[in-house]
Amino acid sequence: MDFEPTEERRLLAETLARFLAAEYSIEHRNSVAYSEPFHDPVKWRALADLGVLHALAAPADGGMGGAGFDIATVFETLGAALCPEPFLGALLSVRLLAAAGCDLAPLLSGQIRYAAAVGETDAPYDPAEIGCEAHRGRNGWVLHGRKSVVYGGASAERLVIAARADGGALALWEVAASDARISGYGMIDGGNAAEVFLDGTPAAMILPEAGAALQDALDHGALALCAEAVGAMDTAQAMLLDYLQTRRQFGRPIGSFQALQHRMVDLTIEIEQARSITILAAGNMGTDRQTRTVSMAKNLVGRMAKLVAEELIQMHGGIAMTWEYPASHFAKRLVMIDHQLGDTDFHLHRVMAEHMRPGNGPSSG
Amino acid sequence: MDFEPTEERRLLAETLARFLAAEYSIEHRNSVAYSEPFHDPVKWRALADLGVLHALAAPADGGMGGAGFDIATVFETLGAALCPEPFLGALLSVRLLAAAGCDLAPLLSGQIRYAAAVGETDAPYDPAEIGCEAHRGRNGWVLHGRKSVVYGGASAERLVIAARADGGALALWEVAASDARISGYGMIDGGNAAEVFLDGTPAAMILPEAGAALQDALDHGALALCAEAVGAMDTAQAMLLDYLQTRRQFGRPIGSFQALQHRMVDLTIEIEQARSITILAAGNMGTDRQTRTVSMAKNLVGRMAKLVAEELIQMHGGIAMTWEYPASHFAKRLVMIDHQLGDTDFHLHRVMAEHMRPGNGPSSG
Amino acid sequence: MDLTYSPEERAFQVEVRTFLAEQLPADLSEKVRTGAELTKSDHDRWHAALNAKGWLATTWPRGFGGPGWTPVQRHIFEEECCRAFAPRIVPFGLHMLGPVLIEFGTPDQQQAYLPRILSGADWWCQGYSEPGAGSDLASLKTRAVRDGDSYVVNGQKTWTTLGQYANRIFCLVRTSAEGKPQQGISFLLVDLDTPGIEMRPIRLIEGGCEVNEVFFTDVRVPVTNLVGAENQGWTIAKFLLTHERTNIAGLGFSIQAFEQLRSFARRRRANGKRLVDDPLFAARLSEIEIDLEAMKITNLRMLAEARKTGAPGPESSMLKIKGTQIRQVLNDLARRALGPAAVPFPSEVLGGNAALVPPDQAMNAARYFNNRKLSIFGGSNEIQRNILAKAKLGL
Amino acid sequence: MDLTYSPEERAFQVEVRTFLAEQLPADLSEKVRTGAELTKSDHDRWHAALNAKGWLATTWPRGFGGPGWTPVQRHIFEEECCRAFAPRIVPFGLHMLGPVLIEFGTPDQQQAYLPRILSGADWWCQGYSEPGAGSDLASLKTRAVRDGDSYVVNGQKTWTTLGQYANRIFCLVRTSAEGKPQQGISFLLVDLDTPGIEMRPIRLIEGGCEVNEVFFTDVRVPVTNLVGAENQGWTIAKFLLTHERTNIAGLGFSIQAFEQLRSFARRRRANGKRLVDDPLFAARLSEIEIDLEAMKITNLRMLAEARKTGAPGPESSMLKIKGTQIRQVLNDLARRALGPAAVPFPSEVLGGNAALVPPDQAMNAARYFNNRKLSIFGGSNEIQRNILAKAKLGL
Repeated sequence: MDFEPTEERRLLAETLARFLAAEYSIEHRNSVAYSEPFHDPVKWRALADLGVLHALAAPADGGMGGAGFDIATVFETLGAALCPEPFLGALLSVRLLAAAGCDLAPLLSGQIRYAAAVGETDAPYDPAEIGCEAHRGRNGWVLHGRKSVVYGGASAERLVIAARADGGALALWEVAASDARISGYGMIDGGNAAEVFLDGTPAAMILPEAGAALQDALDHGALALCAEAVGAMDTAQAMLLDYLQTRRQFGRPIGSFQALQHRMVDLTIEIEQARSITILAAGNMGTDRQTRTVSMAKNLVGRMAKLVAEELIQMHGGIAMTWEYPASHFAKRLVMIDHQLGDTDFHLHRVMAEHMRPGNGPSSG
Repeated sequence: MDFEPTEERRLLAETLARFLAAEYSIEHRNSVAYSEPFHDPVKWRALADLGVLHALAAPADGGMGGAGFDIATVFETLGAALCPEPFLGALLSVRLLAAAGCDLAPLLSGQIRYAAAVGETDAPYDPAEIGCEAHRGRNGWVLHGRKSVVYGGASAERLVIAARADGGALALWEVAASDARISGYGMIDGGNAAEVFLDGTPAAMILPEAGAALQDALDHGALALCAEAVGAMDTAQAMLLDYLQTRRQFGRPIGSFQALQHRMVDLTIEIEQARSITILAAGNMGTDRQTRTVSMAKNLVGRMAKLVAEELIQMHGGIAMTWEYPASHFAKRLVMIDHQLGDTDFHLHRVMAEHMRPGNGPSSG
Repeated sequence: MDLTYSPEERAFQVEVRTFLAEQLPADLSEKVRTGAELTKSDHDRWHAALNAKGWLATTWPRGFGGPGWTPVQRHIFEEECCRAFAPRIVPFGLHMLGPVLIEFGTPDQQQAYLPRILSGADWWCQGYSEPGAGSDLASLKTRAVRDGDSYVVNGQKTWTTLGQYANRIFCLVRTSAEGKPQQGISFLLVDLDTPGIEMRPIRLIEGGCEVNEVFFTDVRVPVTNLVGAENQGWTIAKFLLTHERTNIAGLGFSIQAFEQLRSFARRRRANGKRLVDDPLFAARLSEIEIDLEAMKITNLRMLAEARKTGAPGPESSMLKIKGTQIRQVLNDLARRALGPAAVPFPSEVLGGNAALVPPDQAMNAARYFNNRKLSIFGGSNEIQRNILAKAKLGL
Repeated sequence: MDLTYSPEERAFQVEVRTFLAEQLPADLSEKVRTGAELTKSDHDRWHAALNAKGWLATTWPRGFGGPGWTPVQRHIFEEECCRAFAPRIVPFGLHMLGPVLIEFGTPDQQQAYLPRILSGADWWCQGYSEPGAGSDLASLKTRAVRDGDSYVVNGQKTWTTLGQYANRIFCLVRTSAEGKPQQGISFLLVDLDTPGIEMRPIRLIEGGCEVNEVFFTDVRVPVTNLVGAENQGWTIAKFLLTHERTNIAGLGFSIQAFEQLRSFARRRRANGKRLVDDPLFAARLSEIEIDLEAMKITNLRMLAEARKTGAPGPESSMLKIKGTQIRQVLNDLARRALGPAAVPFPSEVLGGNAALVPPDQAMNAARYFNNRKLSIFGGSNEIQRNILAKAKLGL
């Protein structure tokens, strides 16, 4: 048993953190996060050059990482700096393209931006409910339907799309963004997403039976979001602690008030619990416990990130209600992570389902 | 709109409270509550003479009350004094016997002690799941099955029993306690209950179609438990407040510590909410909102009573862990009320069910 | 005990409903329902309609142009307005300054200002908080120094809601540095056209600009604009804090939010079923419904108590705490109900066939973030707990 | 990062399981599983079996008769013991006094007492708390006045767990009234046979008598029974508080309780379905499972940290708070799982065909009430929060 990061991951985290501190000041972060194109194409290439995208893919797929702890390292560091770049879409695409045996080099080098279009308005989280369909047209497959809230969809050049082949099995398709009708928009917590309208859009089938690959990609995405939240919680906690130590009211630092002290202690404990469950999930990627532990992590992180965000605002008392004060943007990100790739209730249902199964139920090893 | 008690109810509450203060010191209460026969037959008769049982029945049924606010007044006062007498069984019996058109005089005068046997081991709360059956024997009906956790069952002389006539409709039966095999026991929070084994027990049918009457009786019982909890919470709050004001640690009253102050404020607010929802339920008895508002009340009171009990123990810090200190017995009662006539989850399901119904759902007038 | 309205109260309820059905402009209620921003002229239009009926200054005595309602009538009026998605009455002139002038103002001040509040000629805003004095109001630093017939005001106010629409501001200012900090505070009326005043918008967490900072540099204010005596400001501030609280529980907003949520949860389909058929969501919906039903009674009980004693006690702090908790939980559930569809930035909300959700749900996330203010502004819930611990529990 | 046990650790785990399968008496594990009270001889029997294997004093260095385990080995041992429903090791002599004597005792004291702890010849109990000094230990009043070669002890101790089985007690006593209250405290060993000592049971909330009051009236204790220097007691007390915490999270108990609850909820039928098929119950069960899974990692991370730094830091307070919260929630769910069947008084629990629930569930309500102590005794969770605010957060 060992809770120390490997030397490689420690170096990656340090390099990335240094880059983000230098290149994504909160002012720059906010201007990138909240104005078109909702990301910084130049810095995206620089991040790729640092090897951040390579860290998301396994060596066999042309990457230099791809394990649970690699992904967690990258996203925890991104989260701590509130980086608004569309890494989530990239990660989902990496997993799907790798499962389909496609060449990852253009994605990993930062040359071509990919996003993965999975969720739909009536199927926000569960791929089993996907309704988009592909049919054979005159010149090959064409796609019909709407993909909703595609993360990074407004800045992507190519899309990996999950749809049913002739209304049957879930398959994966690659589409040029210019061939689809895309309504991009900024997100309330920064970055971009898009509605993707498919209306006879030409598409290349890249994987005919994609159910397992989709679940695997969504698991990895959820793990990444957990790690991102842990990073953001750490920064939020440090901000709040600093505020409690320095802000004075009624003639004393507000951190000397016992009611706030006790709440701050409880927050600190819950952040450690969120970190722990994320470590557990990262360590279980690739095992038969992957999906279940990821759901546990996404549930607990969702609960705690909301608690941290609300206490961050409340205990700052006014100042964190303002756009100008960085804590407000951390609070938004922490809350909105729960809306991505399955919220606390969605993942709790998946944990519950195993208990409710007939028979002897899961062993909690 | 008027939140003042009527003069009659104010007098009843005062008289009863005075009697309980004089006759049920905590020492006497505990000796009655925790040793056989788990109630005080002499004082029971005195309570009946005070008119406490009459207050539970409508004038048309030979009583002097019977409205929601009458029942709430009696049980709130009983709860504030932690009275362990079997009034819950008496109330259920009053409602059932009245629905059956039986003579209530022997019960209301305190001459004969009744208990109502509704719940079963596999049907703890929902009468729809009742499995006990009545069959026609040589000399009339006989009952088969087991009734579980019959409140006041160890001290009752007669039982009103819910069972299925020939396995079909739910009906009510009257049985002499001496004709059934009864395993009585003390309850962890005082008072008695019993397992009632029916094995060809002779029974008189008193109401052939009893579904509505059972629901009505259970609603009234649940209202009574809510009011009892409100009374017990008031006393618990006063005890805790007194302790915070007088107990000193680290050289000052512990009530001067802000973390405890804020928790005490939150408790106080929640107790007012519990009181409010109980008033709402009491005011809706006899209307078409009876069952729904009672379920709302039992759910909220169940949540708050547990919170009050746990904080009562925690903020007392050790002393309330002891049998000798009265707060411990209030804490037990407050927690265990949730195990009677439907817990927080059972009643929440009933509130949920209306929202989940197809169509337009309930109006929350 | 009687939970029902009296025949007179029921008749009044019908009268309010009829008025709202006839006089509330549809475009205004649609804006309120969808959470769109109301312009100054929107507010002015609604105030004028209420004023024409004599129902604008709901907390003022009859002699000053109020309707002379009982607390229960005010409660009925507010609940019906919320159910009809009427704009809220902007409180600064009507619920805050008005009662202060009626209690502490000179006849000249009353005659000068009260009619202009009713007519909409003046839009008042509030200058209480300062960057260094939020919850700890007594430590405020904005100074007003007497110079002949004027005070010269220097300092900075913040969290001034809708100051961008206002032509006047009432302020707490420091007129003396002696004694306890509370003792040197005065209550001053300031014309925003006076030279030396600058108002800057503050952008809030969700992106909107409803509050402002106000900077005072050598601003000369006639001494006749002092309300009450010099250094009596703390008394007036406390009066205002307890008397503005006709609807401190925000119950009408909660009822509105609950009905919108319940109705949406029955229509919303996700992952193969209606949202309301997810037992975890249904449980949350039901629990908050129960808390809200209890809160309605708690509110009425405390209104009845206030009617008896004539003034709201520390119980108003209880209504504030629990009321804001319930509103925030409802906002939280409304945000969660949308799933991924909650993520678009408010200004990016898509219309037409690109719409993600019905228009009345599109602001759910923004409203959730914006309404975190409810437990902070107007005396944070922590301050309310301190008050209750002392005033109600004697701790 | 590597969450798996090393091959050596896995081999050790197998060794522990084998030992437990062979040496843990079935009647003892049945008593633990059903929550029955263990007698002194039950404890003695299990201690003797562990001692024979050399696994009794798990926290002592090898030279004093400990097994020389790493923190991970101790963790594995404790987890396996809980899974097998082994009685807990009674901590007073083994986990509390033993390490104190090893750190602060004279060679004479070590030779006199340590072997008797291992052999079971001595059963120690703890004299820390007093009626007026619970969480505020520094204010303790029991006096020890030097008189020749003895201290004369007067005062009262309370919350002395299993004192009814003990023949010796270690106490914190006041030997000086000067300086800060912490500075006048000493650590004293007392033979319970000494004249002037009276032990009285305290009945707890659920009806059991596991704790006691101890009264000291002119009790003469040889000065050779002082551990460390006079007035050094506070240092020893703090050492003990941080070093006894090998299993402060109570993780093994939680794993045990969760497995019992999960298994019961799958068997229990109520209102037409299995308890686990009630989504509200399943949600609670799953949430606490998740918290528990996180806690396992938190515990291991802090063990790893302690292995690096050599001593547990204020993080042990975090384990205490979260660990007791999880145990109490599990106890709460186990009580709730029974519905009305939870109500019988423990001594009335019915057997045979009158049984309401399986024997291992019959104590659920009693255990819930009894374990409210977890967040109070041994430094209440409020005190732990104070410690963390100061020592970890610098507030």
